[in-house]
Formats: sequence, structure tokens, C-alpha cells
Amino acid sequence: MAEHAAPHHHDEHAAHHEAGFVRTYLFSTDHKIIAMQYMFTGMAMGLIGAYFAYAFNMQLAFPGMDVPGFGVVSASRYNALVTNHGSIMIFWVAMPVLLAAYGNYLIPLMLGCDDMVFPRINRLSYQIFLLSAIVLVASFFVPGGGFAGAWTSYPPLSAKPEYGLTPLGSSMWLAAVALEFVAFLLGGINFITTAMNSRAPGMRLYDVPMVIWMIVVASILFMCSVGPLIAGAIMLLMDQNLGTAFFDPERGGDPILWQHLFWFFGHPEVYVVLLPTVGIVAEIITTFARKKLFAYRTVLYTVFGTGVLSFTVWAHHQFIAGIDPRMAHIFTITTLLISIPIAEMMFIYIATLYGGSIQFTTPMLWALAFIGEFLIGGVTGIFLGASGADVYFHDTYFVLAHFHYTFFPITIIGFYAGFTYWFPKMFGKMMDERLGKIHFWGTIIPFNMIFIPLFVLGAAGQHRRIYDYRNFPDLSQPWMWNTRHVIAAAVCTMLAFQAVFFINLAKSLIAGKKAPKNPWRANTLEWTAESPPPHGNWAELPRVYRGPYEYSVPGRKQDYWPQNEPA
Amino acid sequence: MAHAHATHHPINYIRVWFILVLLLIVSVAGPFLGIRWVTLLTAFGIACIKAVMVARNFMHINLEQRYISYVIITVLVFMLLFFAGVSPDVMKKEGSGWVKPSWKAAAAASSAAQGGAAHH
Amino acid sequence: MSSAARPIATTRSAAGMPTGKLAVWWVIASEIVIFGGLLASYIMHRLAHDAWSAQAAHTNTWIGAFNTMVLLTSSLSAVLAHQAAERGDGPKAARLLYATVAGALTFLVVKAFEWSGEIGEGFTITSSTFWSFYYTAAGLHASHVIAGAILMLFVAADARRNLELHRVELIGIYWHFVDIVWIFLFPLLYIAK
Amino acid sequence: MSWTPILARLVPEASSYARDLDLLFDLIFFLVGFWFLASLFTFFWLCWRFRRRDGQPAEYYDGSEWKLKRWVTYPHLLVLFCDVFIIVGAVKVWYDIKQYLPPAEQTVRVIAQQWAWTFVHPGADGQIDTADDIATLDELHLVVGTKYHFKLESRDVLHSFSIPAFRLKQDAVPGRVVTGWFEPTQTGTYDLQCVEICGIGHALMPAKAVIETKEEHAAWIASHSQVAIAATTPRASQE
Repeated sequence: MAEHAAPHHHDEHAAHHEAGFVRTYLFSTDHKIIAMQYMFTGMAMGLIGAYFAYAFNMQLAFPGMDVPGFGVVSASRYNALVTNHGSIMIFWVAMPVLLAAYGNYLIPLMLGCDDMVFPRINRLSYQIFLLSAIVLVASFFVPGGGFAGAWTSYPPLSAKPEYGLTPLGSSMWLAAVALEFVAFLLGGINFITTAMNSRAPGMRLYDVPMVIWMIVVASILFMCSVGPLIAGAIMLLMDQNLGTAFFDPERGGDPILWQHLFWFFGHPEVYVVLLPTVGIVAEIITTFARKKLFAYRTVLYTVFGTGVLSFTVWAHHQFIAGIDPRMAHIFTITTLLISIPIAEMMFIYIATLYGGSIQFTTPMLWALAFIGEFLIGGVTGIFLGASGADVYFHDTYFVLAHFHYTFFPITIIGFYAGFTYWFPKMFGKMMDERLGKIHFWGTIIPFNMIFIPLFVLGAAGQHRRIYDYRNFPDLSQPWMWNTRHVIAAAVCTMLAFQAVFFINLAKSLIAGKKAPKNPWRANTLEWTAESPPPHGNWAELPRVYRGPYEYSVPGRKQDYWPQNEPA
Repeated sequence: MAHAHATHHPINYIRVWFILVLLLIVSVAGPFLGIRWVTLLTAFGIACIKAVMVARNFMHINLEQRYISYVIITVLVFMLLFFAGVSPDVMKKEGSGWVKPSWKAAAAASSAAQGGAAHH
Repeated sequence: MSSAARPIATTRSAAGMPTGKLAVWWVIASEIVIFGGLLASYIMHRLAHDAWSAQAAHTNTWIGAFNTMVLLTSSLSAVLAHQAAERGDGPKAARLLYATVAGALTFLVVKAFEWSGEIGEGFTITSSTFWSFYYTAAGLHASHVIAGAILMLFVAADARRNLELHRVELIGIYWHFVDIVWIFLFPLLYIAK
Repeated sequence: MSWTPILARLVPEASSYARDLDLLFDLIFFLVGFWFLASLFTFFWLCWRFRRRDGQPAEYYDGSEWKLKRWVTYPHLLVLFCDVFIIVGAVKVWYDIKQYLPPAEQTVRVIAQQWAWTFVHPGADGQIDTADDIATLDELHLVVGTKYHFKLESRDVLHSFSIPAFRLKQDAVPGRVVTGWFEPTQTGTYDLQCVEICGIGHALMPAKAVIETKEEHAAWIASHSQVAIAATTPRASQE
């Protein structure tokens, strides 16, 4: 892809240092700046997604009310809200923040090189991503409103305007998603190539920090799974705009084909966002437990196992979608098998705590919370992976609660864990621990108050994407309404507490105390650079002598042993 | 390094190209015998041979690091997996407990005589 | 990027091959799944619909064969350009790359005439799902031909001044991949009837 | 047995296979619940036991030595062991509900569209697709203790035919006719939902499954024999 670089750009990179604000912060090719761009774009999109969640949760609890700060949530608006809440949180928050932001920031710093191998491709990747975000946001304001066919965008509803009634919205949504995929393909190839080729001298494969392994494996999973969906997106765009019939059975197409194209990507996608967070958690628990990561290689094998298995389970999203019932048996087995590497991974993380000396700093709290909450997400997945039980649970709030118990820990908890951990490196200031802990508890407690009740409602038969349950006598029992009120209250509480985070962010940026090079006494290479690292990261690129997790090595005065410290 | 290898055993690219063209002619000639399995063989068998020839002689995949071939093979395997998982629904007109009436109607309408080369 | 601007990271090769080439192979891997998804869907439908062979009968095998020929030849010139680049003969490599671009243009022109003919006969992209697949698959491939040709012009411009000669091989590898895709499209769309 | 399955406490069991599914749920619930509590307990215990204390440095393990690794390996083999039970149960329940098709005593045709359900019941002759069929809107009338086949189709987009009390759910796919079965075991009126988003009116497709005794049903047929409409779709004639 290096061919993209046009000759007239030659001096740009060299002339970087004396370049002005625009060059430095908007059109920079520096991996740290690009990481920040991804992160703050992702956070901005996250606020939109959260706002949508607030609006439709109020509507669910108090149907027909004039939601403060939003207005009345009509049926069509409700569908658009849930659709875009899902799309935003997965494609425009989880992906850019976990994969792109942390990937861009950490890969060069942890591997001891001065930048990504293709800085310009990297910048192009962000610019395409930004464009996709703009297209998506614009789609909310076109005639007919934003796309309202659920984030899975099943045809024929999404294929024909007369069904979906969002003539422009659906095409813009699809175009935005396709652009986003292109952005992450470019970024992913950059990540993979950098990690494969540009490790610091002396760094063997097993000296690579876990988070880098995870991000690279995630990029590979994304790259291998997204292709069919890109093809599918082209086909669906043509169905929408050119009148082809790829997904129209009357004219020789098949709507089920889209579901396969979508979920062949959609399931690996879960692991694409899961793995970076799992890696971040590995870095944090080892640092704050002052422990070597338990069975490094086994973790690695579980990652590879998960990655390969994740390509064989996709149709468990379609058990009752009209696929041949005989296929369901195969997909049940593969789905339950995938619980094994994941379970082992969680066991290992818990085992890592054994014999440690655990400091409950804010990042550590987030990391531990991830393990606890993700356990719930993992075990409830078993109910849905088991085809027999899924007949009842499919498309109920049980499913919804399940994947929020996976995606919330992955995206939100994972983001806060990484952000509070690397903040000193990113901005050269320490964060306020007290505010951090308030924010933590103010997020975790309401989160469980939202989604534990949703498991119960789902088990009681409450089905998804319904803007008003008053039409369903069995779903209008008093206890259900009370539960919905509790949930709405919890949503508002949780969102309110996010303000604490932004206050903490602003306070620390302005008045935070100066961060030393290595505030957490951690081993990995990024902590040997200045905080924040200058352009080029190191005056002299480091050399590596040992693995990343050599904490509390017996017979050493210090309880940590930086990777670059000669023996 | 790939180049080093390549110069050690030089490939006669003109000859490779010539063979490719010959194969192309065969694959075009195949259907004229009008036997389905011959057509399939000359069409897709030769396509695979040509693809491998280009990959080896022009892209030098066999001179690259081993893992390159493994990556390519892996993604191809994933595509087979995709086909295996999807075809029971999309490639069939009816299955266990479901049927696509419109597809069956269309099939009935088209005369069996025109059953194409790709027909199983 | 001029070597001056290139980060040190780009010059490392812990994986035992030049960074650019490694990236190109990953690009190809990601392209394989894109075409793979599309062609897998096409093959399934094709096997399910007997009627489609009757429609495929309207595609012109001779034009398809000629275009295959053109692409094979352009691949030859691309690989010869790579050979010249290895010998350090930039200008020759550039000339051969221009020849490859010429091949690409021939391919596209022929395709343009072919398509306008078919559309004239009333076989448009909406005539039937077979034709939808026909135009989509060939169109996606054609867009890769166009992209490849444009990139090749940049590479050739550098190569003529003996700059960035390693890129001659990279663009070549990509070009051969585009060729291979067509090698499969040809029987799928033209021969199987 | 006296044990009431967990789901049965939330939603009545009104079909022949509802109990099997609820028991499968309980099986998973207790197996998985055990693992969840065990890991969570260990997790919290380790967090508390190894909290930072002055003058007590952390220990150094590689984790590859078997005497430690087994504490991860044994549980993880046990998980595999439990998975086998879950797979067996899941496959069996699935087979009974979705794959196995008992001979039908009655057949109903279920047609979904934006945004309503049309149910075609056999008339007095007990045969579907005849002149005296009874087509109703958003109200499915069934006889308790009868094995029904349903033929499910959609006129426009994806819908999903779900009766929670039956533990039954099946997407209606345009271009497909999906055949399934159920046997009501309890009289009463239950929610019938569309659980696949189908446009603006998705929430406005509530229907009822009315389960009657033979006598009530006969009376209902009699009262509707006049309004019998040949509501069979073109699709029906092609079969």
C-alpha cells in the first residue's frame, strides 16, 4: 500500500517538527497524534450513543413521555435510535478506541520503534474513518431520518425504501459502515506489518507484551472476516439504489444470504474488540499485582484458539432465522467449544492475582471489574449458544443483557482501564485518584442495576426493539413496569456519573501533577520514553533484554525489571 | 530474501507466459466437446493450474517466507468454511422443514434441456 | 516516501522480508476474502438456479478469452519489469510498467465495448440476478484494474529516475493477483454455460 | 415432580415441549451458575488475600510449572466436561422443537406482513386450503391437546413468529415457507409476538393465541363459517 504516498509529499515528514498547529494536530502522521484523533472521535461518538440510550430508555419506562432534552420518541424515531446506538457503539466507539487508538499509541511505543511503518497510510486511515463518522451523523438529518432497520440491517427491510421508509438513511448508514471497514483495513495492515517487522532489536516473539499480540490477532481476525461483508455491503447498496435483487427471493435472490455475510464477520468482530481489552487488562493486572503474567504462552494459545474457532460459530446468531435446522447442531457444538479457550483465559487472569501484592489504583479497579463483569457476559452466552434454549431466548432482552455484559466491559470498562493507566504517558500528567474512584463506583453499580434486571425481563419474554410494551398484556404486569423504571433511573445515574470523568480529565490536564517517566514502575518499553513521548519517541531507540512481565524477580532490590535494562 | 533466490534459479518468464496462453486455449476449446465434466475440468481445473503458475512464477510465492503461503491458504480455507456453512441454506430450494416456492417455480419454468455446465 | 522521511521502523524487517512486500501480501489476503465472499455467493446461486446457464449463454466467450490473454500478457510485462528493476535498470522497468498499463487500458476499453453491447441487447444489471452478479463481479475486478494502473503510473514515474525500484516488484505482485482473480472470473462468467 | 423450573415461574408452560426447554434452562443455569460463583469467589478471595501489605513482596511464578498450572488446567477440563452435557441437552431439545416433525392432526397457515398477522384455520372439514377455511387477523385459535403444523410465510420483510408460552419462535422469511409444529397443552389466551424488527409498526403487531377446548373451538368455527374467506396466498397454490 506504500504506493499511496505521492512524490510531492517527500519533505513533509522531515519538516514535521517546525510545522504549525494544523500540521501537528490535524494532518500529523505521528502515531501518537493519530491515536488521540481516533480516541477523541470515538469518545465524541460515544456521547452520541449514550444520549440515544438515554432517550429510548426513558421512552421504555414512561411510554409516550416528552423525554427531557430529546422530545417524544415516536415508533420510527425509536427504531432509528436503537439502530444507531448499536452501530455507533460497536463501529464508531469500540473499534476506533480499542483497536485504532490503543493500537496506534501502543504498538510503536511497546515495540520500541519511532512510528508506524506506514505513517501516511495511518493518517489516511483516520481521515477515512472521520469521513465515515461524518456520513453517519449526517444521515440522522436527511429526509426520512436515520436508518431504522437495526444494526444488523437485514434485508428486505433495509433493501427497499418502501419497507424501511428511510430512503436516504439506509444507504448513508451502509456507506458509512463500508468506509469504516476500509479505514480499519488500512489501519489493520499497518498494525500487523509494524508488529511483525519492527520489533526492537533483541525482542523475541515471547517478549512482546500481551496487548500487542492481542491487537495484532484482532486486526488479523478483522481482515480475514470482513471481506464477505464488504462484498455484501456492495450488493446491498446496489439492491437499495440500482434495483438489483441479490436479496430478493422473488427475483432469484435470498435474504438469508445477507445474514450469513453479516454474521460471518459479525461474530469474529466480537473478538476483534474483545482481544485488545483483554490485552490491556493483562498489562494492568500484572503491573498492579506486581506479578508475572501466569502462563504467558498458554494465554497466547488460548488467543489463537479463540481466533480460529470464532470463524466457525457465526450461524448461532441465526438459529431461528430460517437456516436449515440440521446446521444448528454443528454451530451449537462449535459455539460451546469456544467457551473453553475463553474460560481458560479468565482462569489464568484470576490465577495471576495469586501471590501478588495488589494495589487498588483506579486502573486496577477497572481491570478487575472487567474480569468480574465479563464473567457474567461469558456464562450467559452459554444459554444462547445452546440451540435448544436459544429458541426461547433469541431476540429477547436476555440476549440484549448478555451482549451488553460483554460489550460494556469490553468497550467502556476497557477504555477507562487503558485510559487511566496510560494517561500519565499520553499527557504527562497524573489523574486524580479520588475522582477516578468515585467515577468507577458511579459507573459499575448502576451498570449492574441496568442489566441484571434485563436478564429477568428477557426471561419473562420481553422481546427486543419494541418502543411501547403497553400493547402486550403479558409484558405489562406491574412488576415489569417497576423494573423498567429502576432501569431508566440507573441509566440516568450512570450517565450522570460520566461527568465526573470529564471533570477529572479537565482537572488533571490543567492542574494535574507532572507525571514521571514511569509512574507505575512498569516494565514495558513505553515507560522508558518521556511523558509525553516526543515525536520519534526516543532519542535512541531501545534494545530489549527480557520479557515484559518480570515483576518481583527474587533476589532483586527493585520489584520490577524494565525490558530494556541490560542484565 | 526473495530476490536472491530468484536470481539463483532464474525463471524463463516468456516460457511461463506461453504455457499460460496454451492453457487458456484449452479452456476455451473444452466446451466444444459438449461433455459437461470435460467442460468443468477444462474450465475450473485449468483455472486453478493457471492461478498456481502465476502465483509461483510471477509472484514468487514459493520463494517468499513460508508463512506467506500459510496466510494465503488460511484465508482460502476460511472461504471454503463460509461456503460450507452458507450453501445448505442459499444453494438449496428446500431443506428440512422449509421450501422456497418461488425458486422451485422458476426452476420448473426453465426447461431442463438448458441445464448449464455449472449444474450439479 | 523518500528514504529520508521514512521512519526507522519501516526499515526494520524482523519477519525476514521487506515491510512493503509484507504489507502487499496482507493486502492480497484481505482482497481474497472480499472476492471470495462475492464469488462464493455467486457460485451458490448459480448452482441453485438452472435457468442461469441459459442467460450465461449470452456472454461472449471470445471477448472474455481475449481479455484473459491481455491480462496474462500484462502480467508478463509486469514481471519482466520486476526483473529489470532487480538488475537496477530503472528506465527499462518503467517502460515495461507502461506496457502493463497499456494492457490495463486495452482490457478496460474492450470491457467497455463488451458491456455497451450487452446493455444494448437489453442485458442490464437489473435484467436478472445472474446479470447483477455478472456486472458486480466484473465491475469490482475492473475497479482493481483501474486502481492498479494508476498506482503503476506513480511507481513507473519514480522508477524512470531509478527511485524506489523495490516498488516495481510490489505493484507487480498486486497486478498478478488482479490477473488471478480474472483467471477465475473468466470460467465462472464466460465458459460455464 | 415438585420442582418448578425457573422459566415456568415467569411464563406459563402452554405447549408440549415447553417443559423440556425449561429443564434445559435449569441444567445450564445450575452448571454455569456453579462455575460463575466458583470463579467469582476465588477472584474476590484472591483480591482480598493478596492485597498490598507493607514488607510482603509479591511472589514470582512462571506459571508453566505443572504444580501450579494444574490449578488452571483441571477446572478447564471440567468446563469441557460440563459443556458435553449442555451440548447433549441443547441438541435434543432443538431436535424435538425444530427438526423432528410429528404427524399433524391440524394445520394452520401463518402469514406475516407489515404490520399484521393473518391466521388461516381449517374450517369444519378440518382441512387447510379448502373453501371453508377461516382467516383471522391477529388472533390464532387452537384446540388444546392437538398436534398442529404451522406453515409460516411472509409477504414483505422478515418477521418472527413467537409465542413465549409455547417456547416457540421462528422467523418468517419472504420467499420461504417454513413448517414447524406445536401442541398446546393449556387453555387460555397468550401473547403472540413479532420478534424480528419489521419497520415502524414492529411494536404494533401484537396478536393473541387463544387456546380452547374442542367444544369452544367448534362453537368458534360455527360462528365464523359465514365469514370464511379464501385467504390462501398464491404461495399456497404452488405447493
